[in-house]
Amino acid sequence: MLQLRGVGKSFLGVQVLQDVDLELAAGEVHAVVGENGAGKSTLMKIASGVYHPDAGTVRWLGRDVSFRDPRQAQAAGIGIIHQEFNLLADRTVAQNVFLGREPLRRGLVDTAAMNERTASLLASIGEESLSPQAIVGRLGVAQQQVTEIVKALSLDARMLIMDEPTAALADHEVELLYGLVRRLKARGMGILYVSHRLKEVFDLTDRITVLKDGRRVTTVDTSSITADGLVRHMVGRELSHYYPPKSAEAGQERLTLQGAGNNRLHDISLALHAGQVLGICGLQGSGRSALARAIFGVDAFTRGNVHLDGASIRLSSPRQAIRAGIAYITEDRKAEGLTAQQSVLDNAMLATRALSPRWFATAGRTLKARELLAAVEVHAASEEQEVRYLSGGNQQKVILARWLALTPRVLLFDEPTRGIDVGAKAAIHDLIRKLASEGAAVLMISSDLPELLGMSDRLAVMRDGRIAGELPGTADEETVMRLATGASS
Amino acid sequence: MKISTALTAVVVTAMLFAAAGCASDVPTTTQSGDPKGAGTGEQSKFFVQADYDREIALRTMTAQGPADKPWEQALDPKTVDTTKYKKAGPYHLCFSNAGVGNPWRQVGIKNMQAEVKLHPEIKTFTVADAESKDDKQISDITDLLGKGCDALIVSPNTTATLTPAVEQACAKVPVIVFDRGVNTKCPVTFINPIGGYAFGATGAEFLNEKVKAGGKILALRILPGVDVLETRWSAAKVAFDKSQLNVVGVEFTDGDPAKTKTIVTNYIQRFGNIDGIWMDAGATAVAAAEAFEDAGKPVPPLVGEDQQDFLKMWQDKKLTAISPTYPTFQWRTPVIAALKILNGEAVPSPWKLPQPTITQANLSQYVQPNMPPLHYAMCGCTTLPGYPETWGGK
Amino acid sequence: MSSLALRARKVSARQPILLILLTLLFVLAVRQPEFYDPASLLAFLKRAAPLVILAAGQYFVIVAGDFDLSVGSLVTAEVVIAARLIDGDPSMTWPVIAIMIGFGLVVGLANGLITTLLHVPSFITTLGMYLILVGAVYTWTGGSPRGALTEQFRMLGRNSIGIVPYAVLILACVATIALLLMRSDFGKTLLATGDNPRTARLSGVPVVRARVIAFILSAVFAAVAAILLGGFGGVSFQVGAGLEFSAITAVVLGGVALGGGRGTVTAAMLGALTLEVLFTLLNVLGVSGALKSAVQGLIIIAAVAIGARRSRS
Amino acid sequence: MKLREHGVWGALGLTLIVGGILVYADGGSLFTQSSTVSLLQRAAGLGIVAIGQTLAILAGSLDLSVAYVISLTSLIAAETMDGSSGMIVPAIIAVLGVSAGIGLLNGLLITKLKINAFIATLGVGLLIKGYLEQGYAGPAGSVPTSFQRLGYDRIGPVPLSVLLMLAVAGVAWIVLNRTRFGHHLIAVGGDLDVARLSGVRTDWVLIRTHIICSVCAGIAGLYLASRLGAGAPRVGSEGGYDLESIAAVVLGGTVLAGGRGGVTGTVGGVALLAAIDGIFNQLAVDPFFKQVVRGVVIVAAVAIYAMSLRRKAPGKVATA
Repeated sequence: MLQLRGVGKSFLGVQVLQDVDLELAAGEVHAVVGENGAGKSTLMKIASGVYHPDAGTVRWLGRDVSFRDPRQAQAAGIGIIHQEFNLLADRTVAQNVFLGREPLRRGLVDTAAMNERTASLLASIGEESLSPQAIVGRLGVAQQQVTEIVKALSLDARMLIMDEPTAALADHEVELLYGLVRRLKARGMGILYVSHRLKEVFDLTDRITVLKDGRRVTTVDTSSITADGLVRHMVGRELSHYYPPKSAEAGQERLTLQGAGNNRLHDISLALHAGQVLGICGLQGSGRSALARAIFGVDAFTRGNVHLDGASIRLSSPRQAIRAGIAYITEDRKAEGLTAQQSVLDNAMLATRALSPRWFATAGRTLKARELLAAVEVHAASEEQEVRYLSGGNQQKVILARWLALTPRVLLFDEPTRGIDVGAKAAIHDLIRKLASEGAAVLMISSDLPELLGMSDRLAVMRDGRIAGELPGTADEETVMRLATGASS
Repeated sequence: MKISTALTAVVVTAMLFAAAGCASDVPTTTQSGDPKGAGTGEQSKFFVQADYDREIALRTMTAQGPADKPWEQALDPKTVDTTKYKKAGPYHLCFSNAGVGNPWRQVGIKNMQAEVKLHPEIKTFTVADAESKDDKQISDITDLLGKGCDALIVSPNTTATLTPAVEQACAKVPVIVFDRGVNTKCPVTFINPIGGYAFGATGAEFLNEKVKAGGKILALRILPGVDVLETRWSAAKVAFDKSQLNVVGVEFTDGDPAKTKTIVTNYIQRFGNIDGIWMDAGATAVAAAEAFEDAGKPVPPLVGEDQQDFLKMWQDKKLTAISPTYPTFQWRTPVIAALKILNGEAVPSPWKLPQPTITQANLSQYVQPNMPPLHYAMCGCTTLPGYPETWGGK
Repeated sequence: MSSLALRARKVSARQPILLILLTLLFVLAVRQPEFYDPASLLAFLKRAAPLVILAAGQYFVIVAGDFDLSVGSLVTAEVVIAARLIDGDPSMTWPVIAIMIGFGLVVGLANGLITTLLHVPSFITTLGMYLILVGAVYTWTGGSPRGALTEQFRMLGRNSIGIVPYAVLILACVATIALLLMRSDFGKTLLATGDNPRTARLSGVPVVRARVIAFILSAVFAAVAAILLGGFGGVSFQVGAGLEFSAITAVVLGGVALGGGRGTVTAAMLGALTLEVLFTLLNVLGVSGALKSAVQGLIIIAAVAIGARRSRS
Repeated sequence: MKLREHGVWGALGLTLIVGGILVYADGGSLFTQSSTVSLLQRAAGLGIVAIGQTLAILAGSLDLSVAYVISLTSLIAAETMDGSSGMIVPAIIAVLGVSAGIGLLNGLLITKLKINAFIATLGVGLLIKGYLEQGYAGPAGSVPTSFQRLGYDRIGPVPLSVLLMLAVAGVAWIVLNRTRFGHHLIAVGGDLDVARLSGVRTDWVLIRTHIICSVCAGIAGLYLASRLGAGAPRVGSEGGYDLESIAAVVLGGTVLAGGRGGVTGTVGGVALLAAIDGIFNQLAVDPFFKQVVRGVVIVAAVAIYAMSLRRKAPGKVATA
């Protein structure tokens, strides 16, 4: 039903997709796999009308199409389930499903018809147990996902794009999703299934397209390939990037966790050593960020022990963690890393000021902040410029400068180079290594596996809120992927 | 950026034009040749010549009744027969009050409550407070009518808007209205002092006498639209228009001392000096006088009222002043009238109470340092039970 | 000259309120040169001082992302309390002033704690506080102010040292404190809190404490304004009426964004000054008092519309 | 969220029981016909305004201009009628037209000029206030007796005005629950982006909401004109209809941030405020003390709602 031929797309001169072909048949579940940055999401956005391809054609139901926007694609029958749901928490399932297109009867919304049609859509995918009148905010994530899917179905979607649909689901919910996908398939729906989890890919899909560096590596029948074979297709990219040399030896234990846990993490035992970078890998939803947040006291550990430089500590707020010498560079810069309307200098000095507030600005501290900004090589028109006008890489450097001012003993990096251009990436890598070599213990989380391998002295792999295993920094991608996806078990 | 600059430019230009445009207008307002009526504006639409004439006449009449009890006196009384309301006690008296939102009404309600205590035959006295809301007072009256009141006293919040509710009440019980009136003849009697015209005229005439011809007068009013206050101003306007005085401004103060002071200061600044202050209520008299003190100028002749703070200042600083009053003792009269009506005795209708004026001559007998600053001297309350503590004195 | 013009343009680009204020002052200079006599200028500042102080207080709350609707009634309550407690006794003047500041502190603390810990929107918290204060103070005094303020107390709002009114000196002190606070680390963390509370918390800012302090500052500044207003005009129940909206208007006029994180305390105070100059000008131009609110409405809509366009472009 | 939907009615019941006992102990009766009627009549005016305000708040907005719209429309009504029954219909049309125009202005300022609703409606309110103070010294116009019946007639113990309020509430309920516009309104208040992505024309929804809110204030103006027999330039602001209507809405469980709540709660909130009023009236409690109680009730109610909301922590849509 959907045919992409020779699709290419570039942003600001960077070729993100090149000459990609993809076919989806009715009743087919087609996996799209590849590492971060392989071009999966761009491809999905082209299919769903968010982007126009620079080259190539999109054929839908036998006709060349060029969608103006996602709504047009929707109207044509292409539904997409984003990772972030577009739902109103306080409204019912039916109200959400029909938002913007409520059925009318004599000029009034026909609630009965709306509920009935929602119910029959739910029934058609075997989800009779979900009431159309349930309030979405009180549903579990899986049921919210069902609501999104029904919303797409109500638009008469004939194909569905599912972007990491299991990322937020608990194990038992994943089983439910399996059933649902199979029923959709049985109805003749075509599904593009984007996932990191190889188990799902093998369980659910008919064909697999592997992307790497913006190109299609291969498209294979799922039955004709093994997990090992697939991983080999996905990885093996040349290290196009130079990483700083790793640390020769581990220093003393800085931060140790023993059997630590909370509602999302279970029995975490880890040690961070001075002078070393510990890479944390795992799929989205595996508990990577939750680990960093727990250490930093945001959603604190409720079980187990934490020792810092040998002393037992209990951190229940970020402020306490910062006082203890821990710094946390968050994953979502905009929402949690920046005060966007404040100046570069103010952002760089925020933690210093928060921790030891002074009445009068001392020249020394300002000078230090300036030096740090210079040291991390922030490029801004002036230190008074509002930080929101800086590029992603420079923003990240400003945040780094903020923490460096406190000379932290432990640094937690959560996706430090996401959305940052290549040049700035290298600079940040160098900085991380330099900090480690100066005696800090670094924990680094990244979805970019080559980056993590290039940077880490040791690796801990997480799955389902637990440590699935520890590996040396010299581990190869296949080993890591197997551990993270559970393909080896 | 461009749009904002343009918008700012538009606003700024508009302001400049406003300034330039007005530059040619101002002389016509401040220096127009005809001194009469120039500064006082149009006559209030509340002004009724016949009422004005009557009040001016009443000022010189002698009241009938006990001289030491002005709240029982009446001017030029025409009585009405009330035998049809005669009823045996004990009585349930009801009162729909407009509100207690200012010191005058505070003193008043205490007077009334104390008066009730003097009469054991009043078994129940129910008060509904409308919090200065017309709408609530209308409901309050409906509510009170359901409580088996033997007579209803109403102090209306505004004249026009309370009329329908009062008419409704007249059909059921004898109604006594006081202070502000209503536009209906149905109440048994309407009690108030001579009125706003007399108040306003007394002050204006005093200024005419004390200020030299051509002197600059500033008139301060609380707020527009309240009949009691409108009549005061309209009578003063009549007096000023006949005089050689130059009314340079009429301003509303909202009864706010700080605002009053600002206004007076502005006028002193604008006109060099002001030779007399007229005001329609005394709440802001002290503030107006202070504005002159703060500007380092002598306080000119001014009109106040019977609040203690002003009387004290008058005495201490030896001001040239006069205090027409709108006596709070009128709050005693409705209770007395209600009992008379229920007793079948004839009552004056309308019941015009005297309206004494405090002058230099009788000032000393009204200054009571033990009372709160905003206590009204003309309360007729000094012999009532609970005085002075109930009124906040010591 | 051209560099001066450039500088002026830069300043006005950053603080358009200054441009509006200068324009108004220019018009005033044309229409009433006497305004610039030192004495009358100081008298003007004396009258403007309370609103400027209130605007500075309100600024702390707004920049942290909240509202304080209770300041008007707090001013009334403070003045009435002062009169009743002092009751004409000169020896009580200074203790009562201390009590007023303390009372402001308590009210601000209550506003802050209810808003932050009980998660009540500040609009509702301070609206409730507004009703409570007005009602309580009327109940306490039996509906009419009692007692009297002393000359010593009133001096602060009325009199001068030489030609400089005390009120102007107090304004200078308060403005200095406000400026220092906003230049201090506390001020910067307050801005960060209003801008993005999550970032602020993750960077170690004690967010709850910062917001509570903002409410306390607003209330204590209101207490200071009450001292000046009580001194200037004496006791009355009208003294604080409507001041909360005037203060918010002034702050917004100064280009401070509702929602927090944007704008300076200087601009907020200039906003208050502009409002007062505007009223003076309207008076000079002979515009009737009734139209003042209409002009106020127009100005505030225009100022915010311009601000909204700027931040989008 | 049972508490949020029904809490206010429970509180109302409790207030009436406790109040009834107190009044009875005081030797009176809370539920006599006359006091019930006057209680209901008082509630009607505020109720109509608060219903309009509910829509504005549900849509994530707010209207501070309603008090002045009420004053203005009471004058328009009374002056257009000028005592003649024949002019009732033109007067009603004029009132609805003018109030709709003001609502349109509010809506345009908020959506097109991107002015914060608080500032936009405060500014528009001040404009109207200036016009009123400039143009009117006191009550003006007069309403024919036939129109006064709206303010005074009743069917049994139920005043016509309460029926009018219930009718407005009913219409608002239907609009919210049974029209596309209503669904879109709640979506806009709940999450502007979700609404937009689902194809809702958010600006237009907000504009229409403000028109309805203003028209409700206009209807309240008509009612007050009939009650007062004239138009009054300060009836809205003296009655405190702006802040009080917002208080009634939040008391009824509608969240100030929008997207959650409804008109039934608001009717309950208005009834609760009226009940407190009525009880204190019967007990002849100092009106000032009543203010204190009101302030405490409003803050406490919102605090309790907020607490129950956090304890149950519903209303989160997951993100991966």
